[in-house]
Amino acid sequence: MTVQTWQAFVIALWVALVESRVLFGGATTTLRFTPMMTGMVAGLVLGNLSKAMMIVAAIQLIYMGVFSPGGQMPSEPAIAAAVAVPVALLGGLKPAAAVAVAVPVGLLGAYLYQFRLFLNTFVVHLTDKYAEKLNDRGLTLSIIWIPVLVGFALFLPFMFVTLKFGVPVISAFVKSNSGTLIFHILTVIGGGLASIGIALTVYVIGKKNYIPFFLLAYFMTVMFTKLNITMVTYAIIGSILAFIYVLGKNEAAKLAAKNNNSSDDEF
Amino acid sequence: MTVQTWQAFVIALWVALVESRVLFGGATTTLRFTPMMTGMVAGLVLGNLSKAMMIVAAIQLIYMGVFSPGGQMPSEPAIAAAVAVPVALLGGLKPAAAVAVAVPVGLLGAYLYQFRLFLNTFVVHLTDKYAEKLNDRGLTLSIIWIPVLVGFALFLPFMFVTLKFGVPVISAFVKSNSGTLIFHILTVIGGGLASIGIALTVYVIGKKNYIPFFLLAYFMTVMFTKLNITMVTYAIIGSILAFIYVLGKNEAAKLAAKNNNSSDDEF
Amino acid sequence: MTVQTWQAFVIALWVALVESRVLFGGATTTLRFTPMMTGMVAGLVLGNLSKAMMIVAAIQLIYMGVFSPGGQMPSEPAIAAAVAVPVALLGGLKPAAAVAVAVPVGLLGAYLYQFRLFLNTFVVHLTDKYAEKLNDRGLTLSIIWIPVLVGFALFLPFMFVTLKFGVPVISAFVKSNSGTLIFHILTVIGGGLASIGIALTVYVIGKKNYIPFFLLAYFMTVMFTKLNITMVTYAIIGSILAFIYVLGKNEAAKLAAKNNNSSDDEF
Amino acid sequence: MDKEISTQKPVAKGAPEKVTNRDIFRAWIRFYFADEIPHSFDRYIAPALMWALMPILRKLYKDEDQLKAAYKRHLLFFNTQISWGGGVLTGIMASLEQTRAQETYENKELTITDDLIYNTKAGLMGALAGIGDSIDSGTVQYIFIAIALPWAQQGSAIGAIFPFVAFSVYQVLIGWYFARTGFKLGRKAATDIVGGSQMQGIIEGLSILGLFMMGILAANYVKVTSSLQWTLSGKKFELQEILNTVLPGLLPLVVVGGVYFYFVKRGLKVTRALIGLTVILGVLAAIGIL
Amino acid sequence: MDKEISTQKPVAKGAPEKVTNRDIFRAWIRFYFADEIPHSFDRYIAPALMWALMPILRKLYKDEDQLKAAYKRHLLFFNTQISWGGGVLTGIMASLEQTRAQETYENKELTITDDLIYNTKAGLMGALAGIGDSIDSGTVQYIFIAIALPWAQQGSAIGAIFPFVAFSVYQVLIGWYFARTGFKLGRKAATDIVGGSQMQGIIEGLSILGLFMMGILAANYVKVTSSLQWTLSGKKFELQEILNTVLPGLLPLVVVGGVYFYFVKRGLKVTRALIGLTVILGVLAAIGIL
Amino acid sequence: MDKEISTQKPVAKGAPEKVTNRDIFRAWIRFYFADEIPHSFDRYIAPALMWALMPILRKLYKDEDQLKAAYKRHLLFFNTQISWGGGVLTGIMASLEQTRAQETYENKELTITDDLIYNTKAGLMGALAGIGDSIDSGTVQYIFIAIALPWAQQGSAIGAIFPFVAFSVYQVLIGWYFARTGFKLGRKAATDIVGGSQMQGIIEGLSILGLFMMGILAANYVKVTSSLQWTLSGKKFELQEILNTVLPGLLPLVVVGGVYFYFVKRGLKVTRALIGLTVILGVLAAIGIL
Ligand SMILES: OC[C@H]1O[C@H](O)[C@@H](O)[C@@H](O)[C@@H]1O
Ligand SMILES: OC[C@H]1O[C@H](O)[C@@H](O)[C@@H](O)[C@@H]1O
Ligand SMILES: OC[C@H]1O[C@H](O)[C@@H](O)[C@@H](O)[C@@H]1O
Repeated sequence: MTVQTWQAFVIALWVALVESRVLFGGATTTLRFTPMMTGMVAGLVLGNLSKAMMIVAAIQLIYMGVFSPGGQMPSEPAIAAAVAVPVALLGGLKPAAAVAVAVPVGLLGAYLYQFRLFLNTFVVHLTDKYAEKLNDRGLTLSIIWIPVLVGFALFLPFMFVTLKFGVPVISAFVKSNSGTLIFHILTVIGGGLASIGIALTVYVIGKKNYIPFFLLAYFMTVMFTKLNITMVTYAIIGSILAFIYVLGKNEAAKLAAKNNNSSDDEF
Repeated sequence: MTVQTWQAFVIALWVALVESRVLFGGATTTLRFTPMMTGMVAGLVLGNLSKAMMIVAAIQLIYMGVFSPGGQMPSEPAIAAAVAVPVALLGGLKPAAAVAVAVPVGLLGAYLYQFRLFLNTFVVHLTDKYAEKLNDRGLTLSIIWIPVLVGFALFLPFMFVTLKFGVPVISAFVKSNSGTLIFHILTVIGGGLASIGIALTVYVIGKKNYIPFFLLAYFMTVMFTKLNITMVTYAIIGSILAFIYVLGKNEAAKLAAKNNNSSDDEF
Repeated sequence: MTVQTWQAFVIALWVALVESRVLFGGATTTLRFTPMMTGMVAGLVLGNLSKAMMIVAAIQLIYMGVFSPGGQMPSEPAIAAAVAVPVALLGGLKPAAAVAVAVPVGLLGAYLYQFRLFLNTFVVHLTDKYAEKLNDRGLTLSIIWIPVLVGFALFLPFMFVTLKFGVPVISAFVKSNSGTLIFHILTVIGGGLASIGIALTVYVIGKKNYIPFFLLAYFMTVMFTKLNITMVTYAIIGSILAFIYVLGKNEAAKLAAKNNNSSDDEF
Repeated sequence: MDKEISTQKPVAKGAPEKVTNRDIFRAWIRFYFADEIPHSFDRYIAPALMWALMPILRKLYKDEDQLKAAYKRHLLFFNTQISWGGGVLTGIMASLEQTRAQETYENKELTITDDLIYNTKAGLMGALAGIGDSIDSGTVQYIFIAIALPWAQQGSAIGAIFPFVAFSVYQVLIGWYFARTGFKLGRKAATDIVGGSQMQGIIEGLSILGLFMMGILAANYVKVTSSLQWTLSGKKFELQEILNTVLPGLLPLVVVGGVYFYFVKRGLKVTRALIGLTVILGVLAAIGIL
Repeated sequence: MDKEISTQKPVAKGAPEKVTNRDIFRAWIRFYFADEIPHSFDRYIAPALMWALMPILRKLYKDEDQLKAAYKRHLLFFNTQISWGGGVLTGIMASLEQTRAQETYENKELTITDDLIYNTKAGLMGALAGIGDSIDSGTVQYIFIAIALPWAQQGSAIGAIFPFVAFSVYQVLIGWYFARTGFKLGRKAATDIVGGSQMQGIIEGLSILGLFMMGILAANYVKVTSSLQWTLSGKKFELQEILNTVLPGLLPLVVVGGVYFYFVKRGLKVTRALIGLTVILGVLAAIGIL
Repeated sequence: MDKEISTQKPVAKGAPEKVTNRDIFRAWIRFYFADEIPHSFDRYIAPALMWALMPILRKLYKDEDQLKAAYKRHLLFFNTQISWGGGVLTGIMASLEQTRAQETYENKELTITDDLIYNTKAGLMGALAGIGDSIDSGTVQYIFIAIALPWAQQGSAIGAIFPFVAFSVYQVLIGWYFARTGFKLGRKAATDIVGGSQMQGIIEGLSILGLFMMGILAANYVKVTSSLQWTLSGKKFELQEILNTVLPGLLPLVVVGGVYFYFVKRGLKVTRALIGLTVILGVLAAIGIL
């Protein structure tokens, strides 16, 4: 009924690889945003792949659409799955019950990831130094390996301890606390944090005059919720509006130039 | 089964205060646009506050959203309530039946209010005269007190007579005529008159070139009826469109100036 | 159970008149786009007007909205009716069953009509020649009578043979093949061909810069399918957008001119 | 309207007193009180604005002719919504009059001409009415009512008192805020309007928004449908149903458009429009078309 | 109306005769009659327009070479919808030709050049087709049909006759109105087009509207969906369903876009596009993709 | 940002080597690999871009000071989405650096200034992030997942492996395409940006689109609702319900707007915003408002 040491270690290692983003680089996007692969690994390690897949499919459903605009995510699905799948497999929970475990763990995981970004803040000073010295090996060290190490130092022990000793505790905790205030608070925070990444991107785009287009899109989406319009459709509508705006501007300027010339001619 | 003299007088006085708009100034907006306070006063005077509130709540429901853009209102809810609540209280009608009384009375009341505006047309000549003489007391007289008096002269006797002698008549009339042509005609007129205030405001805004924005809003509302979009949402959409239009215009003009300068430089 | 010679001839004549477009000129629009009149004629000829009208009404329902932007139509309803109504009348089919006959015949008819356009391509060389010689009679001949003759040569024998000898064959064929691949292919082609006329018109309008307005309209329609917005409403929305675009452009140019003048004044 | 620029330089009689924030508050409260008391068809609520500004005008113009002119300036046609329009314009008018009084007194060339004052007022009043009506009367008021309605349904007087008090307090407060903002803005705007394009842009933007909101109101508020129906060979037809397949919303728009064009052609003859429309609608309803 | 200042100085072969309203009516009716009789893939309905204008051109150009040139001018590619496009352009063309004939006759410099005439025609024909098709063929026609359908369902011939007559009368009348308006407009436009931006604005606006309406038609009218489906480990997938979660309406747009780009690259080869598309769609349907 | 225009003309040390398509591929793959490994709050993923460009910069700048300056240029704040933003900008940066290196080497006046490089990067990174996030992470990724989910539900590992592999391959490929396009575009753009308005138009258009997509994301992604409810005389009120009758979507917008204005006022202090927002939301949730 408990996770064996080697099992806890292998799963923790996988999570560390994913969350330090070193496993196939950008390919970790899907590894991190979705619980599927992590669930599969947990299943392989714990010797029940098929059941693990069924559990993680249920977890995936609550994370449909989750990703990280501007660096923020409401929850960390990979971590959620790494804990919830073993809990469910060992505790013999139904897929639906695994979801109750996944949600709070995912929310906590999101903070751990943010902490990684915070720690990397210090690493970047090293990068600056190596750049000054044109030390390419040092740059690779500080840009790739130290951040990876930081990621490992953060996620490996945390996940290992959680899996080795926490599984029964979590299982009990979740059962007795679901629906309580603490869960409500975690959910609210998770739902609101996405705003940071979005605000960051708006700020970074930096064209204040064009913020009405942000608002237009926002309220269009709210107004048309019932029509289930897809994101790609919106992207096309946005492109069209952007094009028409710029076109109108350019054509007006050309028209002004033409009028200007022809009125110059009159004199 | 009839209204007593003092009761008729007090209710009529209240209506006169509301409709002459002198009761707390702009606060009469809600007093006039909604039947609630009038219903309450009628209830107090007739000694059955609780029942009166229930009746007037039913009347309020048919007047949700009623107000007076550009001076026109499809109906005068305060007058409707002042008559319908006593009729219902004394006749022991159900709230729903009170509504049948309120509708035609409200329509007639709207004409009475329009007549007030017509009479004030003459008062304003006096104002002109006093302004010419810099007679401030005279101005206050002609701007405040005479119009108030006109309002009283119009609404007090009318309401008094209606309440004192009309209640059984109205009650009978409404019962035997609802659903007939005359009611149909009143409803049609009431539904169409709002157009005058709106057309007036459009005329007063006076930017003919921008009327397409009026039409855009009109047809958007018609197209999106099923989506139940709120008025504040529309106000925001309108602000965004207005901003984008003006922004585009200014940016285009700036672009033209820039192009113009750089082409000037070339020569 | 078969069509008599004179009956086949009269119906074929009617179709030739319609499809050569000579029957009251532009009035053939409705004759060609809708099956109604053709159904009526077939009913008169076959001596069962009333039943024919019922059958053709069912056929009309599947052709609601059909017309020919830029010269393309997914199907030729008049031809469909000319065959399906006799098949149904003589075979004693129900209106619904007549539809199964109409669909494939209409699709084939569309190709016949396209062939007419192809043949007329040669006639126009004659027109060029007569224009060169200022031969007005020749022009009328080559612009009106020869194309009409072409139309007759195409539709009269085809329809006659079909009606005289084809009715039982078609009836049998349709019964045994409906729902098969060949019908599926015909339907797909019919659904896609309308694109040619539309693309042609877009091309002919020839303002590439304004194609985003095409796309805007396209995706608006897709997004708002559920709202059942009418074509006239869209036409108004389109007019408004076009007006606002041109207005904005002109106003911007004027503003630029004004700014330009006032900055000129400063120096 | 910019044709005549009155640059007469009258002799000074006395320096204009300073317009304080208290004066603005007082003017706003006076406007709030008077508002639609003097409502009439030919000037609408112009007298209310004039009466609101009276104390300020007295402080500014010590010369009788100047004062008289100022009084008359604010008796020309005026209509707007109470808190947004009334608030903003009370403030802006006070500000413009103050600058004008100063210029007059100092014998400077007038930058704040009669036309400028009236154009500013006329350029904003309609737009702000469109916005204010939809937001205040159309939304905020009915939110309060919606909240209170259940109390009324249970027979409690609070159902009537709460929306009345809440909405009144709300309007007094935002109107006051708008008046102060208008007063501040007005001072800057005064010079800006003459040459600059910023104020022009604001007026344009507000006009667009105002018209937009009137479109929303027209669609929600004007109710004209045809009740015409007929039966042909046993089949019932309803005209309104047919119209809906062509252009839903056609009839109300025709009515609004008709009244609007009447005003454009004949000027702002509200009484006539009112009577005319009543007769037309009444007749059409009577003969079964509407 | 605009009386004509005919200061005939008959030097040349013969002065152009005046184009009357009767001539316009006749030209319109001739166009209405000919319309799609000479429909062909390379000129479309150009011969119909030419044939419609023939009597007017005869009145205007007494010189043979001029007349020949005029005939040829109107045999270039032309396509439009009958009442809106045909009406307006019959009128405008008559007007432009009249001015040109006058200029030619008076030996003035030509302001109405060949290019101007063709550009006006080409600039409007597509836009007016888009508008006219959606309103006339797409809406008005089907309103009449919807009204009449119940009669047909009851077996009455009136169900067929009414929409036919009503729609025909409607089109003749509005086309006539458009032709007369076009003729009036054209006279003014003639000078305007050369320098002014007003006509330019109108053409631009109509082009936008025309393209907009084609977008509406494309979405309603082109029907291409995938019927591809497959089963993987017991789960059924439908390609169209997946596409709908990404971008509903993708396939029809791809087809329209494909044909459009074909025209852009290869010119207006309609027959080829027709055959090509038939083959492509047929094959895709046969192998189960569409 | 346009303050310093560095037009120093240093002495050449060695000619820049040519940047080949292989170099671009390598830079793109390096970027793809590094991407968010060095993610930090103050520079975000700038080190990843710098590390991606390192080999190219080595080939271009043979002078140590020049190289040092180039390294530093790409360590300034940078954030974008991996395939669209990362692809395009890897390409454009390589192109700009190449031109700059050439100019430096030939002792020409620098048209590709520090500011130009940073402004191009900053002008595009956010916009492309908005677009790329919604299309790749928000749509394409979840299409693959939706396709594979049923397999997972049946207990098959393919349900996990397929979306992982498919999405990774997809991103590598389109990123590569974008990098090459960016490289080509950049070369032309380099001169264009300085004077021309075309590139300006593209940046503006992308910014609008980027902001638009952030609006879509905000509406779909930020979830803040009030759970406040109270009972008055037996009637239950829910604040969120009332808000929905006024302005649905108000709360999430307030939160996004709040964070945005915090950044505007205080600069990009992400950690603080994160902690602050956590505390605020937590407290509001604890006391029952959210
Ligand atoms: O929003 C752009 C970008 O921001 C951060 O770098 C991460 O969250 C990425 O996943 C995201 O694509
Ligand atoms: O529309 C502006 C304004 O017009 C009139 O003065 C009245 O109907 C007011 O209630 C309204 O606010
Ligand atoms: O689209 C314009 C026009 O194109 C062709 O000429 C025919 O299909 C007409 O029916 C149509 O009106």
